[in-house]
Amino acid sequence: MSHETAVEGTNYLNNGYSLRSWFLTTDHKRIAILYLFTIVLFFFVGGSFAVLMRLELMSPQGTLVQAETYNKLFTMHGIVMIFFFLIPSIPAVLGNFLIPMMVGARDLAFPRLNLLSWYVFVAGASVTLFALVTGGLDTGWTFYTPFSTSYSNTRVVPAMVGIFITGFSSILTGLNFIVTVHKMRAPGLTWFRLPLFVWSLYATSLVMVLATPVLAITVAMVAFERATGIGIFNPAIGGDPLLFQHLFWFYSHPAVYIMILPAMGVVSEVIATFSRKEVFGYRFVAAASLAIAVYGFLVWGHHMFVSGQSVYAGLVFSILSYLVAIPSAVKVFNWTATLYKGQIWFQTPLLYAFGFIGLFTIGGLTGLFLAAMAVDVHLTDTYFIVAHFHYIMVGGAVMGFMAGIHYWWPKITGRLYPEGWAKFSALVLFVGFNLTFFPQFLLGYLGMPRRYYHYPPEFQVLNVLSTAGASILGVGYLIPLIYLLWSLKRGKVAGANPWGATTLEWQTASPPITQNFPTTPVVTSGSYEFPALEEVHSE
Amino acid sequence: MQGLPSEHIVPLKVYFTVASALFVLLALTVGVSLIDLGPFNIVVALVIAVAKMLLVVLFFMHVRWSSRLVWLFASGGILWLAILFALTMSDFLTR
Amino acid sequence: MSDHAHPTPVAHQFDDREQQTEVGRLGMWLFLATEILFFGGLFTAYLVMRWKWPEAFAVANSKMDVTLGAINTAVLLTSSLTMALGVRAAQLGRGKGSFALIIATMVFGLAFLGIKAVEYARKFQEGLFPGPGFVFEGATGRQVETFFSLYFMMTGLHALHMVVGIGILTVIAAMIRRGRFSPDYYAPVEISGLYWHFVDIIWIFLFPLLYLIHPHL
Amino acid sequence: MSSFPLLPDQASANAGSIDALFFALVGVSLFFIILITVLLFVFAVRYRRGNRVDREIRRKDNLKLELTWIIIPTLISLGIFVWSSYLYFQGKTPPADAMEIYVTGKQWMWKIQHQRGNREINELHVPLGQPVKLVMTSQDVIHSFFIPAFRIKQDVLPGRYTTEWFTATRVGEYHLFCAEYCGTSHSGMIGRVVVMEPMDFERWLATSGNNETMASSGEQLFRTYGCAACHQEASSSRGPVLAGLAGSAVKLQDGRTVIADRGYLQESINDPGAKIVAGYSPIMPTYRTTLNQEQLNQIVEYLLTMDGGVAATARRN
Ligand code: HEA
Ligand code: HEA
Ligand code: HEC
Ligand code: CUA
Ligand SMILES: [Cu+2]
Repeated sequence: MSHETAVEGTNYLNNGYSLRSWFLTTDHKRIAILYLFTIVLFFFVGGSFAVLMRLELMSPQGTLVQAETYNKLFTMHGIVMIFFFLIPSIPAVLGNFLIPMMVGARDLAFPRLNLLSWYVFVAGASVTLFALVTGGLDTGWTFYTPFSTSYSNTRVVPAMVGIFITGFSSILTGLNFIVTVHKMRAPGLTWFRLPLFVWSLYATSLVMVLATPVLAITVAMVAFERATGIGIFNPAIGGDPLLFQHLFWFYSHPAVYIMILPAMGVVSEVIATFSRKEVFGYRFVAAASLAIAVYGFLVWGHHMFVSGQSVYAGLVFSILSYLVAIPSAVKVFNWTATLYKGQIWFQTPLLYAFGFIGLFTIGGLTGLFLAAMAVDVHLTDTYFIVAHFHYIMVGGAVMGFMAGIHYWWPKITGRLYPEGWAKFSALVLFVGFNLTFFPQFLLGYLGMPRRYYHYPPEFQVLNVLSTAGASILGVGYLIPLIYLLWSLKRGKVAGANPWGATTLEWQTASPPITQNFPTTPVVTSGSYEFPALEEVHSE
Repeated sequence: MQGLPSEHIVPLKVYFTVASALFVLLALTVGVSLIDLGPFNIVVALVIAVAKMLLVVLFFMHVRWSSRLVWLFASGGILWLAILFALTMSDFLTR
Repeated sequence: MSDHAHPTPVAHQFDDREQQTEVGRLGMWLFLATEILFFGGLFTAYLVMRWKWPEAFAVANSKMDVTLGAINTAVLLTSSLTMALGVRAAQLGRGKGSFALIIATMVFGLAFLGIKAVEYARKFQEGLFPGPGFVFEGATGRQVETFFSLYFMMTGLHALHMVVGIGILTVIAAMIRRGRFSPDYYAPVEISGLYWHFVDIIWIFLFPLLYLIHPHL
Repeated sequence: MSSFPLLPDQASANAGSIDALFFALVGVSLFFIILITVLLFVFAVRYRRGNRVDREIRRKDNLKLELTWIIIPTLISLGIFVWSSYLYFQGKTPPADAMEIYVTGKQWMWKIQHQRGNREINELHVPLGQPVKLVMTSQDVIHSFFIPAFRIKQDVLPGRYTTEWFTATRVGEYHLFCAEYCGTSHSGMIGRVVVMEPMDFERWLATSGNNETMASSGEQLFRTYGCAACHQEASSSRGPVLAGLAGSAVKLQDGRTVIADRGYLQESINDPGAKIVAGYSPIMPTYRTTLNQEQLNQIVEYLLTMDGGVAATARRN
């Protein structure tokens, strides 16, 4: 059946060079590359908005841009970063590339749907971008009603349409992954032998599939209310604004786990490989992914503690928010314990993984501040929130993405990146990151509200520090862009398994052949069976 | 191979029985709506709707003869919908 | 198996036909789960609004045509029966029967849409259509308008699903005509059937919720 | 860059207890962050590749350990939850003698009405040591009334009243922010809270007022807009008697019973059809477009004070 004839040198990359061979491909690896280009583009677009915002915030009296422009900037920054960068980032790039290989399959269950999901993504992004350039959007990424439905003068309807469309790309990706993991595993690959990355993406996919449709219909309702004046969300025409918030957060809280779970999966792989040990408490870590995905649906009301939501509902959401933190804690502790008595090889991916653990822990623990209703009353809608989620999303998820890109770069491209530069930029990012966002915790506790275009002068010092940090951060993101591109031609040839990793994707060539494996692998043991100690290190 | 659950051929009689049951339930739900049961009208209407749904799902959609995974996926969507309803109403009902 | 059946090879990512069939079926079920939540947002809005304005909903209900609604429910239930029978015929390799039943299903589907169109037209004439000039007189007017907004969104989305369903069935019917299926391979027929039944189920809930609201809650 | 504070002013009775919880959370966080960071570094150095150390007894998992690090964080979390919920409910229940002040948010300003009739914009004068309850609503979109020095914040919604309360404990001027994004000048929807000695406050009330209390303005409106035409004291009137209504239980046509609080009164005027009183027909017109939010507040305030004595209450029942 499979083509044993696949000769040395034929791989998914050199299997056709025409545009058509890329844009009509159904090869999950090529689709992953298409996604990679798209989301990196959006990252820099979103990052540029952030840079403009930070520049504006250097002085208390807005000087650089108009208030309207500033409002559009943070809206577009939030939308682009969340919907067009972070949500698709690890799933659509690394997940697409790796899941079939990690389960020993030739492709995903629905290769054509996979390609469709990319086109849908591009279509949705284009419509949204169209809205952004032809007038912009100033509602904040949360689109709160009735501002968005009745008061904003910007391009709400097209933006909603764009996000509606994009949602389906997320749904298709999740659906594909779930069916693939259920039905396409190689012989012998039982659930508890799966790599933890697969577990966490499985959990992510559940969230994508079950939460995204609600966002889609909600933004559709916003668009309809705006276009036709029907009364669903605006109290002046018979609606209820909190209904919108419930529907929105029913999606958007679980969505934060769409963003973090894949990064957690990457970290599990990286920690195992670079300490040459199975992740400690494998079953607990795997189960924690599912627990996060499921509990994640029960806590959305913690975004509404001061919204006028019933105080009793608030009570329920508060305690459930504490429960959802526990599986994350389990993961952090198990990763740490994995290092114990390991053989730690300090390569860039591990450096990023350490960054992830530290920054995610800070971000997560500050989430506990916000889940405490009494404290949230003071903190909500201040820069403390901004700091909280950037610690998790930039410090956590983006660091996880960087860890993953570096870890699998040799697999994807067949080349190694320059280690020195990589470590250097990881350090720059770490420093720049903390300088950008730590001051925001202080600003938040001091009471500086978010989405403020100008602010009282006593907040200036901390804001200037934050802006300084952001420019370091910007440089930190440019360096990898340069050396990774450089490595495509000049990097050392990697070989099939440069890290001595044990999961299936490392058993095939780098870059992988089109059908992934010459013959379907047969699995006889868990994913992390490293050679016994003695072989590597005689005692 | 008859072993595959999906390959189950359902006897015609089953389909026609189910269809008749559906029509009876339809008549019933319209009929009951003409009687004033106070707050129970909506309850009865929903019970009948759920019964109709189960008939369609189990027989027309073959879930009765399908794999566990199909059961899981079919009930999963409904369970999550219940979460959406329950926690949203937990706010509105206790304000 | 009919002789003119084209052999349909198993797609390259699968090991055998059995795996391919089960994968397709699971994919559709998962998709239906997402559909439940897709409609679920509207149902939640309905739930909240009905809870807030029970009287307005009862007033609005008096504007609904129960007879047409009931007839439409019957039409749709019948289409579900013909669909199920169509799948059965395909399972048994009876191409002609299967074709006829799928066409019947589509006809019932179109009938449903036709009746729906009549209802929409009447609502339009009565000025119960959201948009400029949509004013319902009376003290509960604004809440009645909310009911009709929900009514049009819910039934509109449902009708859209019907249109998509009819489109899918057209393709399936054409494939049956070309003899693409056999007792070995009829998964597309079955999977389209799942979708059709699902759309039916949505209506099973829409009917009592939109047409049979009792004056007392 | 005159001042460079790191902590906000503490100027309300509750600020101290919120800060205490906040710093307890900081403590818990520091503990875990330091623990994790230290362990990461110690392990990374000690077990670095090539370092000859004992690597025997390598366990893949350990149920006891897992349970430990599940149970301890759970207990800590529950502790925080109980503590915080206690404070939260305290912060949600104003004392009965709290002085009520109406706040109306609108793009992009705060309008404030004191019961004694004084009005101000983007400024809130309050006396020291006296519990103050803000009764807030919005004329357009959602806003949020945020006073960092008091550690309070509450969204302000159109079509509804929400409340928050505080007791100021330090004389001075404090920031007032709109914390919910509300459009172009969201960051311009700011002002100041002035906490005064009670004596000074009295003087301020006396000099800045117009001698007309909110309730009396409301009464005037009640007459101007012809409410009395239907809501007369006579039992023959087309609408229910309103004296003594506030706070009572109203039986509705659909069988439900609701308490006539501020929200209900406002809704009855804005959306008379939403809840129909049992025994009456829905003939009352809406005043949504006729009355602006401040006038509405005044009428509601009038209805609240219109108790009409025992006789009126009896007539209602
Ligand atoms: C990837 C994104 C991500 C993730 C993973 C999280 C994770 C968490 N978030 Fe966060 N959050 C956001 C992104 C994210 N959040 C965003 C974007 C917003 C703002 C949206 C907006 O308004 O624009 C937000 C806002 C937000 C709020 C609302 C604040 C407000 O608006 O008033 C709350 C309130 O409870 C909250 C809580 C939490 C909690 C409890 C977790 C938990 O899951 C964290 C769990 C992790 C840990 C706890 C750390 C590891 C544990 C240990 C080291 C052991 C010690 C543990 C214990 C003692 C329990 N978040
Ligand atoms: C994945 C999500 C994600 C990511 C990665 C980021 C990344 C960053 N974000 Fe943001 N952010 C959000 C999600 C995200 N953000 C969301 C959801 C909001 C809320 C929006 C709302 O309120 O509606 C928000 C809001 C937000 C605010 C608050 C605005 C306000 O409330 O008024 C700020 C302010 O500092 C900010 C800053 C930054 C910075 C400095 C980065 C940096 O990490 C970015 C670094 C990247 C670059 C700098 C680009 C790359 C480099 C170049 C293009 C080279 C040129 C640049 C230089 C040399 C300097 N973000
Ligand atoms: C055309 C007659 C009419 C006018 C004018 C009128 N109302 Fe009413 N009002 C009614 C009727 C009838 C009811 C009872 C039915 C209902 O709840 O809608 C009512 C109910 C109320 C209620 C709820 C009473 C309860 O017992 O729960 C309030 C409060 C109220 N009106 C206030 C006002 C105010 C304030 C105005 C003027 C600004 C006003 N009404 C003008 C007819 C009127
Ligand atoms: Cu008002 Cu922000
Ligand atoms: Cu959340």
